Amino acid sequence: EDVLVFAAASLAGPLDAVVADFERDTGHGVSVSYGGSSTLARQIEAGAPADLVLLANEDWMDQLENAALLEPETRRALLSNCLVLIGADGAAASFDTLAQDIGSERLALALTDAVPAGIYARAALEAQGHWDDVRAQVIETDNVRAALQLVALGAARYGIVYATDTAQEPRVTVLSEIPEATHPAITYPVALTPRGGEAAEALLQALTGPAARAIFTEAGFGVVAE
Amino acid sequence: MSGFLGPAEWEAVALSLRVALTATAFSLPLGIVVAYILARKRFFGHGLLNGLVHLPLILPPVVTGYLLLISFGPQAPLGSLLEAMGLGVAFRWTGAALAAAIMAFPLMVRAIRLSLEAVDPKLEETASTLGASRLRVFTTITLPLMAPGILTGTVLAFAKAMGEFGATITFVSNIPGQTRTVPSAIYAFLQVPGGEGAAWRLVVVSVVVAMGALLVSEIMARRVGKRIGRQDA
Amino acid sequence: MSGFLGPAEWEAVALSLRVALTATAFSLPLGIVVAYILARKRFFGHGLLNGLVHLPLILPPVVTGYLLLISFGPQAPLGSLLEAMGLGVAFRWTGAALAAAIMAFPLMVRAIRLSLEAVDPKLEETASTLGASRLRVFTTITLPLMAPGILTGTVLAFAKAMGEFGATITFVSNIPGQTRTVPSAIYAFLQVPGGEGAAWRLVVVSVVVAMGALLVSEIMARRVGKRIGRQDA
Amino acid sequence: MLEVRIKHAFQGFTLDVDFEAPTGVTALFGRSGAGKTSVAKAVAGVLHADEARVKVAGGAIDGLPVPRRRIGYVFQEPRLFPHMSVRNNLRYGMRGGAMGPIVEMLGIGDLLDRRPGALSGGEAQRVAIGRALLSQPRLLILDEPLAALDDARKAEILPYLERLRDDVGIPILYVSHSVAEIARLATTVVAMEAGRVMRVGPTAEVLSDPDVVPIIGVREAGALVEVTVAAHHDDGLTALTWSAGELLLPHVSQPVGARLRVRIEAQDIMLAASRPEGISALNVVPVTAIALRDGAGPGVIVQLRAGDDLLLARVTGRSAKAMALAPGWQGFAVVKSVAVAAGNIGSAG
Amino acid sequence: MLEVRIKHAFQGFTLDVDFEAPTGVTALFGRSGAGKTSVAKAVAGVLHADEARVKVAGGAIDGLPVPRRRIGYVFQEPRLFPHMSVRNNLRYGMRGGAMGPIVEMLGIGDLLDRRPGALSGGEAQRVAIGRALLSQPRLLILDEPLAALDDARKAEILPYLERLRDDVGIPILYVSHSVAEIARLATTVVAMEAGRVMRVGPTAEVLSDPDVVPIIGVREAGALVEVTVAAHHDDGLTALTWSAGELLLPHVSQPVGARLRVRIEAQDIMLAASRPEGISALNVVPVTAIALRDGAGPGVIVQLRAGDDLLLARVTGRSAKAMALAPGWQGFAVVKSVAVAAGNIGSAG
Ligand SMILES: Nc1ncnc2c1ncn2[C@@H]1O[C@H](COP(=O)(O)OP(=O)(O)OP(=O)(O)O)[C@@H](O)[C@H]1O
Ligand SMILES: Nc1ncnc2c1ncn2[C@@H]1O[C@H](COP(=O)(O)OP(=O)(O)OP(=O)(O)O)[C@@H](O)[C@H]1O
Ligand code: MOO
Ligand SMILES: [Mg+2]
Ligand SMILES: [Mg+2]
Repeated sequence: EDVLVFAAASLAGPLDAVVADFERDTGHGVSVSYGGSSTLARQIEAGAPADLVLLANEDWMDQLENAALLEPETRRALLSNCLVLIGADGAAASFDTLAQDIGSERLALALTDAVPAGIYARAALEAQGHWDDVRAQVIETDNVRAALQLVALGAARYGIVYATDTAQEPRVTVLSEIPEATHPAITYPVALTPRGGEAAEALLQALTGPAARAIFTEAGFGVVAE
Repeated sequence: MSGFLGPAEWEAVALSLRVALTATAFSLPLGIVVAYILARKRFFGHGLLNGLVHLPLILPPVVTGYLLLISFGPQAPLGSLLEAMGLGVAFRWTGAALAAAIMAFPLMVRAIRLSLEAVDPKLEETASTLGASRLRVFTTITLPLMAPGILTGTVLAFAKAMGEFGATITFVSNIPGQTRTVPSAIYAFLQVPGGEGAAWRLVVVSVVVAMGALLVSEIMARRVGKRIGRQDA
Repeated sequence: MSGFLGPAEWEAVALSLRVALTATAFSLPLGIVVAYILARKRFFGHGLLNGLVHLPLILPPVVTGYLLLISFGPQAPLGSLLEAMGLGVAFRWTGAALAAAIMAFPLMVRAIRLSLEAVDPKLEETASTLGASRLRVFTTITLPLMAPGILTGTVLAFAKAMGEFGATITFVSNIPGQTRTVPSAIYAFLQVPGGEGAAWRLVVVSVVVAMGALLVSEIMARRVGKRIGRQDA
Repeated sequence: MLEVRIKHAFQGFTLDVDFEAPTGVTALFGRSGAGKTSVAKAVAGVLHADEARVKVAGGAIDGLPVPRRRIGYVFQEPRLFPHMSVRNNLRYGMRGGAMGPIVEMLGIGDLLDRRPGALSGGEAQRVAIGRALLSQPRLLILDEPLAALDDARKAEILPYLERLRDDVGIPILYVSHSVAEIARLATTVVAMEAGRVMRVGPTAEVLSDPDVVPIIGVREAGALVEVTVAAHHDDGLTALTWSAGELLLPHVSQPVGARLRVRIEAQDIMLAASRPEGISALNVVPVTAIALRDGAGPGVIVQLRAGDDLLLARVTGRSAKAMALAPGWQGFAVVKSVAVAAGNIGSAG
Repeated sequence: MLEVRIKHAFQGFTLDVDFEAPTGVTALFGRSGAGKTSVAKAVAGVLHADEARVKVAGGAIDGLPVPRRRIGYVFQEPRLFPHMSVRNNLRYGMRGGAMGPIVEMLGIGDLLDRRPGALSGGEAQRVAIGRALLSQPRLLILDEPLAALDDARKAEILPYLERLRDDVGIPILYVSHSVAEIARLATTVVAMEAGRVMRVGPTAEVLSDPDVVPIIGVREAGALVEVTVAAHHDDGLTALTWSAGELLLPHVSQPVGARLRVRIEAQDIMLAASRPEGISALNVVPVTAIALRDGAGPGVIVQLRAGDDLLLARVTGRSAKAMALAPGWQGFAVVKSVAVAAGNIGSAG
């Protein structure tokens, strides 16, 4: 039996590893279609044959649930993530004093009114009282990886991205972790769609299993306790 | 070279080729017809048709993809009709080809139209005095003399189809082996830490493929140019 | 109409127009030169130049944006040089125009080249026997006879520039008033549940603008066609 | 029968033409810009005239789409298909029949594999002629087909056109500036000026009409007479009989008994009061002057009766005075036999 | 002086041409496909011949880029710029000077605001001629410029070309099939065949040479003689003197004393054993036969000495026998004054 998973693109690495293990263990075939959460949600609304959905954003999951496109009882928060302030080589700043430390440098974020990472970052900056001071220096990208890239290339000196993004990018330094209290919780919800069969259910089980847990943790994600 | 890319990447390359070739091949006849209508006919709705053809160029690709999704998705009337006929395109490679074809269509039509407008109507007139029906005039005179535009339109469409990303991923998602074309795969690689290497390898492959197509088209163009007397022997 | 869009959206529309017009205006002369070289000159590196021109069509837009970033970013040698000269483009609307121009360039060059190749060299030859220098032959004979291609190239480039998203946002990000073009704004609206309404309004505006441009170009094309004797008076 | 009625308004030029012509070759004659090509195009249907009535052999063709009119049109410019070899150009409109004889007649056998771009001006024109001829048309329109050709080539093509006219019976609409060509080929002449028909009539009549002289040019004036081949002599001369007696011409390759048309240019006739002796001209016929008309310049056009036929002669005013030429004058017309050009002999239409 | 040496190999056709011609009009003469246009293009530099040496008035131009050669070229097809009005076409190569006279001479005044697409064949050709003339060229190349024009129009353009030749002194390379045009205009004739030069020489000499007759066609054979205007008579005739006495022609608009060239076609000369009386021909000159040459067909070409000049006459074999024509024969040549065509009179080159 084949399973089609729609998953947020930022999960690509560790999810592929989990899926590979699952396929080997069960003999089921799994295809994962990675995309932006909004794109995936719209596609499911339009009738995409996904069996399992894994988004980076609870709002879109809510929308799908309201449209009765999910099996509500299977929905749960699977993973969590946290934001970090990063800097290009040699940059020094702290999130607490960012308004001062930033000087005239640029701060790279994902779209602050559209992309979850950007929305969270903006909430954190507002909570810290930095937003009005830095907003003129903010440059926004269509996804959070692009913000990371800007910092890595030195096009922006600072950026706020997910902690999970910073692994394997030697050109950026994590300057501070951003307190979780400054923004809504960053969670990755998962749910079966009505077409999800036994194999999809099994995959959902596997995702919450210890092996998967280890892989996700390894990649920097937090695993949400049941 | 098989060591250069993993099997998943090869799959994406093969799929992209299939998608781009299919998109180009299917849109070519329609492109010729539409170019002909736009160039030669004056009718109510001319501006509308022209605008429609250009729409994918004007709109952000995501919007085009979204429009395709709400027209051809399995839930949409048109989509479900096709689905019932066994011709469903949503979330299939055929949908990727449809998206690529639509995105490439304005480029193709414009090139063909430009060439068509440069065909001397006197030659067509002459052919018709020699007893050739409209169809024969078209196939034996107009079409061969349009060859440079057809060639250019085909190359542009193929290149665009190879590179199309936004509309494709929005419309048919990014399903390995079905709709994960090279650009979608590149996108997925770029989203994960450490995926850049694989992404660049795919970029290299698509550049190589497209340059090959370009080179072939240049050689053909030179031949065609000679054939239709644009260059002296 | 001002009630139809909010001030931020109007800003995006105005910016997109500025970006698209600038991109088109600046790439036109270069497009003509490159088309001329590709059409008329045979030299070592012909294939390379041709490939380079087509690259933005072949590559996923994100990749093109990334390449622009590492070439013209403030940290890159070229970028910092421009920056020092006060011509920095990174994260400025000029950068958006650069991205749009580069993405639109293959379309423009191809259209112009196609038209150029249809110009009868005998007429240029005749002009030169009448004492016209190469430059005068080009400006008085070749260029006017290429007009259909120039017009088509311009329209295609303008439409593409209005719709360009991927390379633009990757290269110059999304800064309101600076680089937040209509496609970027539309994209942002589409990312949040319930943002479709605003997105559609922007889609309507950009379609209206582009259709206007198309219509004007069709009218001009008909005039040009008459001028250069492709249609009877 | 060819019936043509065409009205069309260009910007700054109005075409208004109405004529009927019997089967045979109808020549459109007139100065540059008179409207000849426009008439031809309207007949073929490639110019959509404001008003067009065209009947060929009694059948109206103006309602038919161009390809069904079956008109072989040699345009004023060659219009070869640049992407086809000469051979394929020739084949384009072929409806059966063999290419060989026409290719040979036109001398284009060596060019068959060439592209039109590699032809000389005259070669291209010959290919265009061949292409039209091979389409087995119901009506042939030739717009100055021989303009770019040398005399030797013309001499090969004209007899072919005559055969088309006589043996195959294809009606031909022929545009030309050459009176010699028209005299030889045309059954009917339609003289045009500024978009209108000035004069229509049988060629012999129109060309023998002193009033028409100014239109066709003094130097080209002349009369057409019908003759019958009487005998071929050993020394290469052919004896022809006509209403005024006998004419000796260089060999005419027509059987004894054949009826021919012969053109005698006004300037090739010399008048003498008494029969001249010991001269190289072989043809001397008694004539009566009918009318005198002053031409432009010092020339006088004299219309003469010779037998039942009319001749035109052009003499200087001084000679006319010296010889007291006047209607009723009787004398002799001396025609140099060789002055009757081969180009002006054609089968009677 | 015009010196031309050109070698070029097309696929299947080789051009190998070498000639020198004095100032004046050099006519390139030959059958369709002989290579005339190719020579003209190589001279202008628009055909890049494998080898080309071209000197105009002593200066080599083959090294110059085309625009600096200053050649006014009327191509075999009009090649008007389709995106410009007729006026702007005419202006394109202008280097000062006024457009008016040339526009008037060509009769294109009404067309100035038209686009080339709205011209007739002959109109387009006239505009092309005007455009080349207005560029004040160092050398004028005319490739069958008058082919699509009627006689009346030709009669307006030819004198203009003569004036260019004589008054302005522009060398002209002239391609034409019309012997009458060449005889009238050309100083030198270059007869070509299959890419090679068959014969080069002064026009009078080449055209009076019975050996050249087959090349130019029997019907076009004739001699050129130089004459001086002696008097204009009241009855519109002009008396000319030449080495053999006096010739009377229809009015020639040249002042008394002017030296002219007159062409007498072989077929316009009649031979008589004794001076004929009472005939309408005004010109009778004593002649001596020098040579006889059988032509194709029953005609005989007789070369005659009249005064110091040479004439050609064409008579039938029968007449030649009857009159016992042979070298040394003495008799009279009768030339119908009006048979000496206006088109064949030109100022001496
Ligand atoms: N499209 C047009 N618009 C305006 N006038 C035109 C157009 N086509 C032809 N004419 C005019 O109509 C007249 C007749 O043209 P046409 O081509 O029939 O002449 P023609 O008798 O064939 O002359 P030629 O012997 O020079 O070829 C000319 O004065 C020409 O300028
Ligand atoms: N590009 C070419 N390739 C091959 N052969 C050519 C090319 N151009 C001309 N020729 C040949 O060269 C010969 C001479 O051509 P050219 O045009 O000089 O002839 P021409 O004397 O001007 O004839 P016409 O009187 O018919 O115009 C012709 O046989 C022609 O077919
Ligand atoms: O605009 Mo592109 O065509 O996919 O970004
Ligand atoms: Mg005409
Ligand atoms: Mg030629």
